[in-house]
Formats: sequence, C-alpha cells, structure tokens
Amino acid sequence: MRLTFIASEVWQGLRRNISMALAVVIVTFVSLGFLGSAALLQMQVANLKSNWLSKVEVSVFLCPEASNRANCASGPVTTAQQDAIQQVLTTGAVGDLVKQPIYYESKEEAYDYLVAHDKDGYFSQSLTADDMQPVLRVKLKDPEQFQVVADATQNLEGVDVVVDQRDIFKTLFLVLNRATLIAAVLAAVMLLAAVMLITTTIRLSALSRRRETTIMRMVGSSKTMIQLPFMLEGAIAATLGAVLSIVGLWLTVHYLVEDWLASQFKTVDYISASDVLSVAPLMVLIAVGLSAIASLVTLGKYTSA
Amino acid sequence: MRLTFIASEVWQGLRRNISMALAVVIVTFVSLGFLGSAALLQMQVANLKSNWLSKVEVSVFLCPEASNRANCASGPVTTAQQDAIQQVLTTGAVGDLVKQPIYYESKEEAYDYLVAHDKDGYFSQSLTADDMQPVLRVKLKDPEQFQVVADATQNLEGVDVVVDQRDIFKTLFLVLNRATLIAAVLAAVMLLAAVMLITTTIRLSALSRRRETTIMRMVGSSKTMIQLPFMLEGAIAATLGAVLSIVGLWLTVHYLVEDWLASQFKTVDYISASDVLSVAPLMVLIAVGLSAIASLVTLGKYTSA
Amino acid sequence: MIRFEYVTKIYMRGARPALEDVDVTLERGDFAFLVGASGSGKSTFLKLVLREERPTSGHIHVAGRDLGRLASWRVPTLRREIGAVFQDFRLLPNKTVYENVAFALQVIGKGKRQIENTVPETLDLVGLGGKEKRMPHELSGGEQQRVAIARAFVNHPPILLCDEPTGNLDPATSVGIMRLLDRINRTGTTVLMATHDENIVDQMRKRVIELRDGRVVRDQVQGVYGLETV
Amino acid sequence: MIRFEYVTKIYMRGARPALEDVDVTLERGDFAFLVGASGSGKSTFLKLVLREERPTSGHIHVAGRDLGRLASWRVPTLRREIGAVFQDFRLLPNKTVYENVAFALQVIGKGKRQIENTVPETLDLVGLGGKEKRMPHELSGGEQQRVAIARAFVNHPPILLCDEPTGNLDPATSVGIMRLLDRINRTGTTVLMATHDENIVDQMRKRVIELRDGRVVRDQVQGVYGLETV
Ligand SMILES: Nc1ncnc2c1ncn2[C@@H]1O[C@H](COP(=O)(O)OP(=O)(O)OP(=O)(O)O)[C@@H](O)[C@H]1O
Ligand SMILES: Nc1ncnc2c1ncn2[C@@H]1O[C@H](COP(=O)(O)OP(=O)(O)OP(=O)(O)O)[C@@H](O)[C@H]1O
Ligand SMILES: [Mg+2]
Ligand SMILES: [Mg+2]
Repeated sequence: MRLTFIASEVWQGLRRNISMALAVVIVTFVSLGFLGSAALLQMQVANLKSNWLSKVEVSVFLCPEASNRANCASGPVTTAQQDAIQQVLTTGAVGDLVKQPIYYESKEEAYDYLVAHDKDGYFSQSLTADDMQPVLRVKLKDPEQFQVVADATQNLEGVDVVVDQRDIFKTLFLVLNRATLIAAVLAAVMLLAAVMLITTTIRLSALSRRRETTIMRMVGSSKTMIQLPFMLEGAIAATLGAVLSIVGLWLTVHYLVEDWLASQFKTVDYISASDVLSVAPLMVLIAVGLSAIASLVTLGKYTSA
Repeated sequence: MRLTFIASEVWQGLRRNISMALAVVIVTFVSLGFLGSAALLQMQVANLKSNWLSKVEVSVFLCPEASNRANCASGPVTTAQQDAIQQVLTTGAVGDLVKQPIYYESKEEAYDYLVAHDKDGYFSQSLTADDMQPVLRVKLKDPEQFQVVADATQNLEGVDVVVDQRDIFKTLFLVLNRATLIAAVLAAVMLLAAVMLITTTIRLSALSRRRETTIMRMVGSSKTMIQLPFMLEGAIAATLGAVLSIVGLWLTVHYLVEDWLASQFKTVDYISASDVLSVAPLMVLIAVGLSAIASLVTLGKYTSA
Repeated sequence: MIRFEYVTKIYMRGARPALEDVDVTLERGDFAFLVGASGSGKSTFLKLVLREERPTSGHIHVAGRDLGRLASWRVPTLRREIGAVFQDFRLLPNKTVYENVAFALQVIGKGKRQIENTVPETLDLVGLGGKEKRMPHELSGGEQQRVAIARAFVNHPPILLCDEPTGNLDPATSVGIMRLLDRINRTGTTVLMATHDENIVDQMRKRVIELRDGRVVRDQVQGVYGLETV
Repeated sequence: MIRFEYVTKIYMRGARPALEDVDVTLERGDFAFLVGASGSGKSTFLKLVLREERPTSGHIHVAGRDLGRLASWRVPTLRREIGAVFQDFRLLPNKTVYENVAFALQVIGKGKRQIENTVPETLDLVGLGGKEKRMPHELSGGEQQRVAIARAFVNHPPILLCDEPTGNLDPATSVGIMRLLDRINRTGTTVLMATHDENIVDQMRKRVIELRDGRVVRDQVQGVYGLETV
C-alpha cells in the first residue's frame, strides 16, 4: 500500500514537471559525461605512461667508422673504450638505475633493422653496414632518471651522442593532461549546474504540490512519507542522467577508441569499454549523492513540519 | 517611471529565483560553449584545408644514378624522358589541372636540402648528391585531383615513383571533423536543456509572482507590461551565459591556441581570438532567440489575460 | 453601466449552467448586492463583467463596450474602468501600504507626478492616512481590505466590483467596510457586491439581486437578504 | 484535552503579542467557539494546538502531551490525534471525494483493508453517501466543506479544530455544517471552532471564548457572539 502510493506520487511529480525532470536528466548526463571523460582520459594517460615509459630507452650512440663529429675525432670506438662505457653503466650509482643487462646493438644489426624497415629502399641501397653506428640500448628502472645516465656517459671517450626518446612523448602527455584538466573543469561547472537544477526541480515539485504536503502535515504524515517522493524524483532523474552518460561513454569508447583509434594507431594500449564499466558505479553514486545533497538543502525549507 | 519599474521587477525576479537563474546561465554557457567550439573547429578545419592543401604537391621522383627498382631498370632518367614527362604535365587534360610552372628539383638541390635539414649529419656524411633523386614538384589547382596526375605519370619511362603528401593529412582531418561533430551534437543536446531550463525558469518566476500578475491583470495592465519582466529575466540570464561562453572561448583560443599550440607546432595557420569575436554576435543572437522561444511557449499559459 | 442580456454561462459541456438567462441592468451610480447560496453563480457574474470569462450565449455591455466584440488586446482598457475587491485581500506582502496602492498605477503606466498626487488622496479617502509606510502584516484585516479598496479605486474607475469583501472580517469591521463602500458609491461610482452576509444586506437596504442555481430569482430595490427563505 | 497555561505568542521581536497570557482548558467532549475581531489571535491559538507554531512563553498540553517537551519527530503522532478544517476547503482538485478522504489515511500508512472500511462509513456520517466518485468542482461549497470534515475526522481523532469553516458558505449551508459538527461532538470528540459568524454562535449556545488583541476577555458557557459589543 505505502509503496504503490509513494510510487504513484513520484510518477505524478515527474510527469507534472516533465520539462524540468528532462533538464535534470540532460544536465547530469552531460556533467557526468565530462567527469567520466576526465577519469577515462586520466586512465588513458596512465596506460600510455606505463606502456611507453617502460619501453623508453636511452640510446648511447658509439662512434662509427667515418665521422666528422668532434666527439669522434679520434676515430671509431675501440673495444677498450666500449668496455669503459659498459663499466660506467653497470656499476655504481648509474648501475643501480639501469636495468641489466644492457643491450648492445652492433652496426650490422642496425643495418639489418634499417633494411627491414626501409620499404622504399632509398637508404638501404646507398648505405652499407659501415655507415651505421653501434648503439648501447639502456633501459632505466625509473625513466625519469634519464639525465643522470646522460651526464655520466655523454663525455666518455668513444661516445658520439646520447639520445632519449622520452622527449617526443612529452608533448603528447601535455596535450592529454590538458584535455583531462579541461574535461574536469567543465565537469565541475556542470556538476554545479546539476546540483542547482536538482535543487530547483525538487523545489518546484514541492511548490506545485504544496496543497498535498500541507494536508499530509496536517493529518500527521511522517516526515519521511512527505519528503521521500521528492527525494526519489530527484534521485531518479539524476540516476537516469548518470545511466545515459555511462551508455554514451561506453558507446564512445567502444566505437571510437576500441574500433577506430585502435585500428589507426596500433602500437598503443587503449582504455577499453570495460574501463567505462569500472567508473560506472562511481558515476551513479555521484548522481545519487548530488540529488541527496540537493534534497537535504531544499526540503527542509519547503516541507518542514 | 515605467523603465525603472520594469527594471526593478526584473531584478526582483532574478534575485528570487537566483539558483534557477544561475542554472540557466551555466547551461547556456556550456551549450553555447560547445556550439562556439564546433564553429571554431570547423573554421580551423577550413583553415588547415586551404593552408595545407594549397601546399600539397605531387612529387614525381625520377630515376637516380643507381637504383635496383623495377621502374628504373633502364638506368637514370634521360633528358628525352624528362622532356616527355614535362610534356604530359604541361599539356592536355593533366596540364589544365596543374599549376604552371612545374618546379624541377635537381639531385644537387635535393642534397643541399638534406644537408641543411639533417642536423646530426647521419645521412649527409655518408650520402653524396648522386645518391639523391631529381624530383618534379607538381602543384595542383584542385588538390583532390591527385589520382589523375598520378595515373598519367606513374608508368612513364624514367619515373621512379609518384608520391602525394595529402594522404598524411587525411587522418588529421578525420579526427578534427569528428571532434566538430561531437561538439555539435553536445551543443544540440545542451541547447535543448537550455531551452527547457529557460522555460522552467520563466514558469517558476511567473508562478512565484502570480499574485503580482493577477493584480496587474485586474487593474488593466497591458499584456506587454505583464510579460516583459519575465521575458527580460530569461533573456538576461541567457545572454549572460552567452557572454560567459564567449569570454571562455576567447581565453581558450588566446592562451591555448594562439600562445601555446602556435608555439608548439609552428607550421600551421591557427584560428585567432578575433575569430571568436566573429562568432560572438551569432552566439548572443542564439541565446536571445532561445529565451524568446521559451517565453512565447511559456508565458501564454501563465500570465494570459 | 452594466447590462446583461439573456446571458448563459456553462463552464463545461454537459454541466449545469453556472448562469442561465440572466437579464440585469445596472445604471451609473447604482449600488447592488448580489446574493445567493454557494455555487449560485455570484462570482461567475462578476467574472463575466471583468471579461475573465466569456458568456456561452447572450450579450454583455460594460461601460459602453460590447464585451462580445471587444478584441482581447483591448481588455486592459476595459479593466481600467473597473475596480475589483476580493475576499482575500490580495495585497503584496513585501510592499508597504503606499507601494501596494501605487503599484496599480505603475503597472498601467501612470507618471510619477500623478502617482504622488493620487495615492495619498485615496489613502485618506479610505481612512488610512498616516499608515502609508506600514507593511500589510502590520495591519488588521479591516485595514488590509481598505488598502485593497484603495488600490481598486485609486484610478477612479466608474465601476467597483466586490466579491465577498467582508467574508474574512468580523461583524464590527465589516460595518466599517460597508460605510466606506457607501461613501465611494456616493461619489457616483457604480458598486456591485457579491455577499452572503445577511446582516449587512439587511442593514444597508440597497438593491438586492438574488441568484439561485444561476437564475435571477429576485431583483428588489431596498431588499433584505433572506426574503424568500424566511 | 487542551490546556493552555499562561501562553504568550510573539511572532516578531518587538511586535505586539498575537496571544498574551492565555490560560484556557478544554475537557474531553467540549464544544467551544473562539471568537474575536480579525487579528485577535484565533488562528494563532489553533496553530499552537497543532504545534505549527511554538509559544514564546507558557505551557501547552494537548491530548496528554506536553508540547514543549514533544520532540519534533513526534509531532506527526500528535497531529493524528487532531483533525483540522479550514475556511478554504483545501481539497485535492484532481482526486475524487473518496480519494480525498482516503488520502488522509494513505499518508499515515494505514492498510488498504482499513481504508476500504472507514472511508465510506465516514462519508455516510457527513451526508455524502453516494457522491464518492464526484470531483470537488462538481460539489457545492457546503458539500466540499463536508468532504474536508470527513477527511479531518476519518481517523476518528479525539480533537477537531475548525478555523472559520463557514467563512465561505452562505447562511443556510452554514447551518448544515454546524449540525454536522454538533453531531461529531456528540460522539465524544472535542470541537474547537474559530469564527466570526455571529448568527451561528448565537444559535448554537455553546461555550464561547472571546479574544481581543490576544487576550481572553470572556469565557462563557452557552454564550452569544457579541455580548460585550451589544
Ligand atoms: N472555472 C470553473 N470551471 C468549472 N466550473 C466552475 C468554475 N468556476 C465555477 N464553476 C462552477 O460554477 C458554479 C457557480 O460558481 P460560482 O463560483 O460563480 O458560485 P458563487 O456563487 O460565487 O459561490 P461561492 O459563494 O461559493 O463563492 C458552481 O457550480 C461551480 O462549481
Ligand atoms: N506568521 C506570522 N508572522 C507574523 N505575524 C503573524 C503571523 N501570523 C499572524 N500574525 C499576526 O498575529 C496576529 C494574530 O493573527 P491571527 O491570524 O491569529 O488572527 P485571527 O484572529 O485568526 O484573524 P482572522 O479573523 O483575520 O483570521 C495578527 O496581528 C497577525 O498580523
Ligand atoms: Mg464566489
Ligand atoms: Mg484566522
């Protein structure tokens, strides 16, 4: 009896303020959409970081056969020089930072790699193995420590140049981080709008049913019985918005990221639709929380005993 | 007298429904923000297209000194072959598509370019001018017509390979176009929310001042006098939202695009903050239009004589 | 001033008429009571005069206008010829006495000068001189109704309609309000008042129009309330 | 049943008290009129009984509860002991007569069985048997007030408060309502009714408590309305 009664009250309330309820649905939809996007972008950034940074290596290029560089004025790298460099990289403070063993890529291997990857053959047909440089590929335990390794090896005899790929990711991370920030700021602004909207919806609903609530108070209806329908209205509209934004994010990730982006740029680990499901409960929780706050703020004033 | 009176009515109305008015401001802010973003993105795409496509050239690589490619089995390109290729590119249907004159880049010029741009000198130290290929750089009147030029030259004697840079922009345009689409869809959804919100705000305002409007009707106030304050309230809130989103877009373009992006990737023509000002009047117009529609829909019912 | 010609009003198809074949004329300067049981159609009569409702059939003339032919954008000019007073006083709670009365002039676009002249004069007339700055909640019910009458009369309309103006007032206060309405009537204003307060009707000895189920069953000069019931 | 011990109510600091030093007791089964001019504090008295307002000083006991000590979450249980009827009938316009009365039981969580038993019984009591399916707008004012009384009484509260229940009704209809209240009083229900309808008070010859400016100036068994004024 009570349940069907409350349900019918809620239904009437929603129908009466349908445009308002829809506004709440849309605004929570968009605001939680932003919030979810921000979360997913941050997850993607974390993914990329762990993914790429673990692949990042410091390449110590050794002097080739013929070079007019200042570092290599004394000719190609000798075995003794090479051992000294290895020594620096495997012992002491630097040795602790570096993942052992260090991979040595000879000039022949470099040439094979070039031939394998140069489809048009522009270079491989005009270069020989002797044109290539031997390289020490150094992986770091903490990729941020690049500078220490570079400083330690830069000026050793037989070292041509020290190169770190990490630099090229910097811009990308910057862009992704800014996107996250923008999404988060928009999410905050929209959540504010959502709270105000839910507040107003509940208020409007309470105002348009003042007669009912006055009678309820007069005949001794409990506070819960009076306020529950309004709270449920707000919560239902907000939850609907949250569900919509979860569906929206799921579709976006499924079709845009998993299907399309992943087929375009294959080398990267992408967030998956299941990641959306992992943030989903949080989004619903936020929606319900918002409407609960809005209810508390509003209802005291409009339906108090 | 009338003006100050109407102004004070509007002010009271806004103050009384402050949270609602703020919600309208925020939602129009965000919705027009999306709309503006969509417009600006589309402008940026147009910019990029006109910018890059005009620079796009079809490069007809001619056979170099030594090559093991099938096309160049008969050795380096001869002057007669070269003239025949030029002939094809300057006359007939193909000639009409091509911007004259065609730029011929000799292998020496190609080598100079390589030396100038290869800072580390990895290649320039091991390559000579003879390793380079002479190229015909063909600019098109309509960059989309690449295939016609390619088909006409591909199989001519002395042509190694025909390359078009346009392909590499395709993905970029695809991404930008999708971003525009998403922004436009979000804008549409949010505009819907904005209309519903403005409707509800006006309705709420009319409800909360029913006593005033009843008295006004009874003492013979004109319809304009009764409805104007409500319409103005909606219009003011919407316009405020529009102004906020213009300011937001301006700041974004100024700091994010003009200052930061432009310093990162210099080669491209970006939209400028003044482009924001060119869409600004339209955005204000849309905001005012929305609130006018909302007023018409709502006010008939709530303040009719 | 007010002429009903065989006016019938049916709110909902199939429902009993709220007014049926009502044929009544009030001349300039008349004072008439509209009496009858609850639901007999008194308020409907007044709403038709104000053109809040339109008759289902019949013609209504008010202040020289044929309401059937009055374009809806001309309704405000009609209403400026009519003052209306209700049972609930309908004052604006956040405005002072002065502002409540001035409001009626502001919203029809009167100038500042005219408002500053007319409002105090009207407040004096209804006996509220010196209470201009009070808020409605600081007044007794009788005083609030006087403010409402001042607001209805400040524009000096030739017609004053009152729908149970003493319904919320105690007998002593009601007598004061009736004296005021009588005074206004003596300035030449036509007063039509719906009521079911028998004491007042009996005391005033004015014209009485009695409605029963929407029909005029009595129209008597110097009548009393319950003639047919007694 | 209702006991006021030197109760004073001041709404706003500095304002004149709405009630001052009121000391009144109503026993179980009493029938009393609360009379007085507009603003004399009648509604305030009833609001204090309902605990809609709290006294500035003094103690109030209602149905065995000390209202000063009643936790606010216990107020609903107090209100279930009190039926309240107002001048404006406060019916829900989109619910039938039956639903309007049933609503009062639904919202305090009564079961379906009980509602189906009690509502028709109460509608019979107030004389609306057979009109269960009408909508409020299809009823006369007197009938609407009967619905409101049925709603107030359907839970058989020991106390019935009425704030000018006949204020919107014509004299004949008012008499019917008074008969109904009298009948309810005879079932043992304490009835307290605020009014300024002198005819009714004079006819009923019940206890009369008169307020003037918030003070009890008369408390008379079998009184009439205007004793001191006459
Ligand atoms: N807006 C409306 N829609 C439908 N019916 C209405 C409307 N207004 C009034 N009625 C009906 O018209 C009839 C006459 O109502 P009216 O309000 O004119 O009576 P009244 O004499 O003023 O009564 P009271 O003394 O209660 O004010 C009643 O039966 C009422 O139900
Ligand atoms: N909520 C309130 N806030 C401030 N003052 C109030 C409030 N309610 C009533 N008053 C004041 O308290 C006094 C008594 O009011 P109350 O409503 O009790 O009178 P009443 O006897 O019921 O009058 P009426 O016959 O007009 O209904 C009045 O002066 C009134 O202005
Ligand atoms: Mg009426
Ligand atoms: Mg009262």
